[in-house]
Amino acid sequence: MPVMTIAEALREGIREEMRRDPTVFCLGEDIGIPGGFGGAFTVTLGLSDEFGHDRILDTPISEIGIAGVAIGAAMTGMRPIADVQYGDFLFCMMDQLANQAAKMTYMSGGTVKVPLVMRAPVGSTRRGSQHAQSLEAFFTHIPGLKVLAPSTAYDAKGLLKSAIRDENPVLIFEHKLLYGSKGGRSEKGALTAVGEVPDGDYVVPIGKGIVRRAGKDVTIVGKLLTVYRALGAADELAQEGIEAEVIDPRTLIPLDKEIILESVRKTGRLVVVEEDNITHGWGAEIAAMVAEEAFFYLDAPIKRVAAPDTPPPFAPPMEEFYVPSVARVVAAVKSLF
Amino acid sequence: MPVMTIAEALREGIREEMRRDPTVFCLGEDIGIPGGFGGAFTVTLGLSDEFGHDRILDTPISEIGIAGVAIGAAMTGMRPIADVQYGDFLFCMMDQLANQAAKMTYMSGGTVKVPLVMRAPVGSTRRGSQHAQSLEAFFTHIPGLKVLAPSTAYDAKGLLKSAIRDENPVLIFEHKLLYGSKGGRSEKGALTAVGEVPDGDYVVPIGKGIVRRAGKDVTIVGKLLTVYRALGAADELAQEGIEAEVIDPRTLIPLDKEIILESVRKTGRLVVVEEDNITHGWGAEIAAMVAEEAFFYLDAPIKRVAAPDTPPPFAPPMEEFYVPSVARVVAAVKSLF
Amino acid sequence: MTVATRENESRTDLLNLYREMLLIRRFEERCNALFLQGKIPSTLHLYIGQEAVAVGVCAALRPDDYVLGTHRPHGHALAKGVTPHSIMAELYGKVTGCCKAKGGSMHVGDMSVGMFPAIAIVGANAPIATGAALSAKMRGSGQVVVAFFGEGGSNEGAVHEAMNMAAIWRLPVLFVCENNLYGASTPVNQIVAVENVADRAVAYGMPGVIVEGNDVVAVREATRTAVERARAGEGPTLIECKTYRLCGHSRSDACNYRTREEEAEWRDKEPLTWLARVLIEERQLATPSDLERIEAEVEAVMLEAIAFAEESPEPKPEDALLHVFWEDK
Amino acid sequence: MTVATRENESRTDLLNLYREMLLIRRFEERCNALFLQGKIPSTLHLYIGQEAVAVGVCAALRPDDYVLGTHRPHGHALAKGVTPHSIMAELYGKVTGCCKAKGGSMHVGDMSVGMFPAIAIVGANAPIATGAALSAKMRGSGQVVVAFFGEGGSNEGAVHEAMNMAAIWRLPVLFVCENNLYGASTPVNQIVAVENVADRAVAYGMPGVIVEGNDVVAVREATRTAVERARAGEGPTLIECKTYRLCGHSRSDACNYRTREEEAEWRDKEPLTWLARVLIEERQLATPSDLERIEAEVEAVMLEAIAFAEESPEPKPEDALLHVFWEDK
Ligand SMILES: Cc1ncc(C[n+]2csc(CCOP(=O)(O)OP(=O)(O)O)c2C)c(N)n1
Ligand SMILES: Cc1ncc(C[n+]2csc(CCOP(=O)(O)OP(=O)(O)O)c2C)c(N)n1
Ligand SMILES: [Mg+2]
Ligand SMILES: [Mg+2]
Repeated sequence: MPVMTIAEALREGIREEMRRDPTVFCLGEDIGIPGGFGGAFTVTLGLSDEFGHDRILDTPISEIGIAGVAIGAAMTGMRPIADVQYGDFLFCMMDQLANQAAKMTYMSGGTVKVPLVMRAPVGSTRRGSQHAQSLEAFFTHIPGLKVLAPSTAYDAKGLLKSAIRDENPVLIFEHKLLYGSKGGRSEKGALTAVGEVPDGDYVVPIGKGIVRRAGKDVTIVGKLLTVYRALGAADELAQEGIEAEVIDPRTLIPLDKEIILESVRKTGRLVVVEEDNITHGWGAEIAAMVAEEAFFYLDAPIKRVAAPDTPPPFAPPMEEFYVPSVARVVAAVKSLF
Repeated sequence: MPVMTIAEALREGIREEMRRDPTVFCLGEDIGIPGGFGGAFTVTLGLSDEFGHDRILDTPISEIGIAGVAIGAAMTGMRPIADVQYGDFLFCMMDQLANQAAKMTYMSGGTVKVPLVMRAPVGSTRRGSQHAQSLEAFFTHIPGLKVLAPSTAYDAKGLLKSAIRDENPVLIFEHKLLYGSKGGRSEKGALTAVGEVPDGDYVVPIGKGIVRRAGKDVTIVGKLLTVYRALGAADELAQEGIEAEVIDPRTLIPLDKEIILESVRKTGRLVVVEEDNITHGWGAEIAAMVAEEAFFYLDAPIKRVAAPDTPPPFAPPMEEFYVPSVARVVAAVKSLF
Repeated sequence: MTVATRENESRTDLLNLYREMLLIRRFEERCNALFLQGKIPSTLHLYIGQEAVAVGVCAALRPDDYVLGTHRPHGHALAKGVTPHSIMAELYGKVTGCCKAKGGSMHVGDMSVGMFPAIAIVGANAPIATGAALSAKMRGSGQVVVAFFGEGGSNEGAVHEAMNMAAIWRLPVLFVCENNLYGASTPVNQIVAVENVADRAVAYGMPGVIVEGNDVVAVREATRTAVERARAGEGPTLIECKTYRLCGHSRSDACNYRTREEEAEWRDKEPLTWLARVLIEERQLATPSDLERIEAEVEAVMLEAIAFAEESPEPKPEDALLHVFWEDK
Repeated sequence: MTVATRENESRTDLLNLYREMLLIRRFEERCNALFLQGKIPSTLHLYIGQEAVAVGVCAALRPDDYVLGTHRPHGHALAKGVTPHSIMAELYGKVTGCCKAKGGSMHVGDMSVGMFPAIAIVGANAPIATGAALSAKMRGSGQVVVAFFGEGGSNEGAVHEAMNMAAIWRLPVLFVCENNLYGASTPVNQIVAVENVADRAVAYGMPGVIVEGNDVVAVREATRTAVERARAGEGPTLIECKTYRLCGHSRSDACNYRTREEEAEWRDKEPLTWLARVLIEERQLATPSDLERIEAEVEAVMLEAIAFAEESPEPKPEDALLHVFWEDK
């Protein structure tokens, strides 16, 4: 089976869907300019050669416009895949996403649909506060949006395809350090999250999590980059005789609650790891959900390992302090025993 | 002591601060037009008579601009009080609030300050999905912002004064049904949240919650409208012999964790009530915090009573279903015994 | 006051336009009364005085063209062909409403007749309209899209981004600015530094047209020209219609921010009076009794729509949970 | 190519301008080299080729006037008087940096010399500039504010809202559009349908001025006129400087979206060569050795700045927790 990076897997997914369905198209800044970048992280590189500039549509720097155009196109028969260069810019289009895209089906009494995909890179990568945020928790709190967070190449292609075929607005968060983007667009400190990706069509269903490592002593839930931090921690913990189960929900909304609850019922302990700021972050919901639905199975407090409540700092020592490390996950788990 | 509505108390607070400090001014849509409304909920009504139109500044319909102008003015020696007509429009200025106002002090290494106040009405009041949301959880997740939620006239004036004097961006959420706005601007279904408000200067410190009713059997945490729902539930529960303690944090960021933890350590049971959508809502953090920090005191699962995960619906029967009722709070509490 | 109304419109045509405008007028007056009686739970932004804009614009459109309305959308929806019954039922909060009681006054629409669910965030409909126009172009459908917004809304960043994108891609979209001199209580000269909103078209290299917005025929003419351009692939047009809201901004607004004299002036040239004068006095195509007959017909429709709304069932409380996603039926 | 440079500038004046531009040029070249050596952890958007804009604009300002930069802010910051030492230390991520290593390349600034922390969200600085100008007017300080943005940024809604507000309130703010023909890889003619960004000034009733952006004296002249207007209470001006980025958009950009011929053309008229030609050939105010002396001086400053940055301490990891709020010292 071919081995691909996440950037390549996403590109393949887009390519196959665009071949399959003439209503699918891409729009965004710098995504298809000849001699350009293929988006900030090379995902659409080369696609305009096959599909032309009408279907790989370069836009002005106008985030409200990009989102609005995607919505209008989606409501009238097209399936746009829009892209922001950095997730942080989603705030520029927040009204379109939160008040328009997410509510249109509802406000219309279910008479219209908005099948659009919005892709957004997240994660702290030495660019300072405005190009580094993990924004998942802002969007998982908006009813009407589906929110995906693939952490492997296989899932990236499979979930993207599900998203494109979904009849609702779907937001996909992608982590900059996991893309495996190459050349001038590669990232310092990136993981090589390459993986086997079948040729041709397959989907990963929206709403199904996955156990990345089985264990019986503690449940660690991570997403995107922190799945790898959790796996690293599980390795270390195993040395000390603690068998951690690592769960990657993959889909944040709708959430596969059962896979988490089932694990916690078994392990009695929960640590949630994420790169968001801790307070009111995504992990708060996982903790609250378990504190309500599996309370009597818990043997210890629920721990969250996350970024502190600060904007992302620039300098490497501070950034490394900010983004949860394997060591912090290990320490959090050990504090429960 | 004079008895005032929240709208009146806010107006008094603004008036006194503007008299005290010439750098304080107000800006927003329709706030000072002669013969106009004094903002969507009458808070600034009449103030332009005393302070003129330079200090009660009517703006174009330009939310990005309003927020940006407030930031620029705050960074250069002024203390703006900006206003959106409905909290929902905060999404239009989200970049300015989340990426600029909240991060400026941090990104500059603590060399600049942004002493601005942004006031935003929330709550569902028969206007449909785009004029009804409770947006607290979006803003409590942004490091660098302080977030207030006064539920009484006394707190409204006292917290507003603290906010105006604070050196950081402060967002104040106000509930439409609590304003007590009069005349053509009154709201159907509004509570008469009038209360005693001392004449002249006093402040309510940012970061201090309050016990609205003491009890020993269960802790109910509410904010804004749901403080009253919680109090209503406590009355009913008392009839059945359950003594509920009702806590109103008043300040959402920074949160008075101790007042909540102390109560839960005593009661062993926690119900959080809010008008936000439940999933990833504000209540999730309260639950997660307690599940971590007071886990061993808990005798029962933590319950959240909130709006379901839908946009606010329009028709009254659906809206009443959406906004948490006294009955739902009572049922949630009883399920813990 | 120049009467731009052309000389060659037929009696039937003009009477039809009159009827459509009257339908909106009477609908809005009814709404207001029903609101005051407490029958309509919603807030209301009425369209009284601006009927010539919606009717004139929509009269130049095909049924499959798209319209995007504002927070003041009843007129846009009626003119585009949404039934008074389904709008009235929506305002009443009944399940037979065009949005199944989920939307309310500010979100009425019906995609089956080309009316998007109206958008109450000022300016936010403009980029969505641009997207629909992009889609029309990509699908080769020949459809044209209209985004209505007020002179107040023209200051929103969303409108700027939308107009620029429409212009660079030469999309079939019309930006129709209803300049009614006020945004809520705020007079236009306090919030726009230029004489006409249409002057802003220059910034995008698109035509900017100013129309006597209370003259339904003039509005239709200007729209036809822009529609032809759009369908020919020549791109967007910004049309500014000068008009006036004869009612309050929203429920129970006493309009103390404007003078009674100004109101009286505009009442003199309001769209129905204007067209009635053309029909009866200037061109002698109709008699007062023709108009009375139309009045009676419209009245009958109103009574039916209200009866329909009153008799329709309320939604069940838990219907609130439906329609969050497309598959939640 | 018309040399708009006036005839009456003194030798000292022109040599100062040359020196300031050279400082930016050499600073940016050093940054690039240090980045490639892995000494600078940040991403970088360099200003090479556009120096005449920042220097020309800032030369027309008072020390207490304000400047708001973009994602490409080193030039703006240096021209406004932020020290090369403190910027270099910031890029290195050292505590002596102008933002104490919290900001990085895209946020350099120093309010004590009137340079706002730069803003990397394209267009977002414009409304903040308008706010600073409102404040200047309210405080009666006589200060003027400059917002820089690119031709790409001119399509952001934030810029539209900001220009409109500045115009209606006649605020002392200059909107300086650096039209370097590309926004990242995207050519201007794909994203703006009009010839000049300055044409958009019409939409706000403010003057729109087009300047040869590589001619530092011309830029200063245009700025002076706008500053006078602003200080006199006559309101904002939109100044479009036609220029070219001779480097890549950000770190390691091979610029394959533009031709080598186009680059060569612009290299011919780049700001330093241009001013050197005026100084040496046209007006014979200086000799090559004068310029070499300046070169040496600037080189010395660079070495100092780099040494300062290298020797400065790194922040402690937990310093990340400081400065979230003003009181967190
Ligand atoms: C983004 C946004 N800001 C503010 C409002 C509140 N609001 C509703 S209507 C209105 C005035 C709109 O004026 P204009 O665009 O001229 O339209 P008109 O009401 O005159 O038809 C305002 C401020 C809103 N709905 N959306
Ligand atoms: C709101 C926003 N959108 C996109 C970006 C990504 N981005 C950074 S620079 C840039 C190009 C800017 O072009 P222009 O405004 O012409 O300035 P230039 O880079 O040419 O100086 C883009 C798209 C951003 N930083 N902010
Ligand atoms: Mg108006
Ligand atoms: Mg550019």
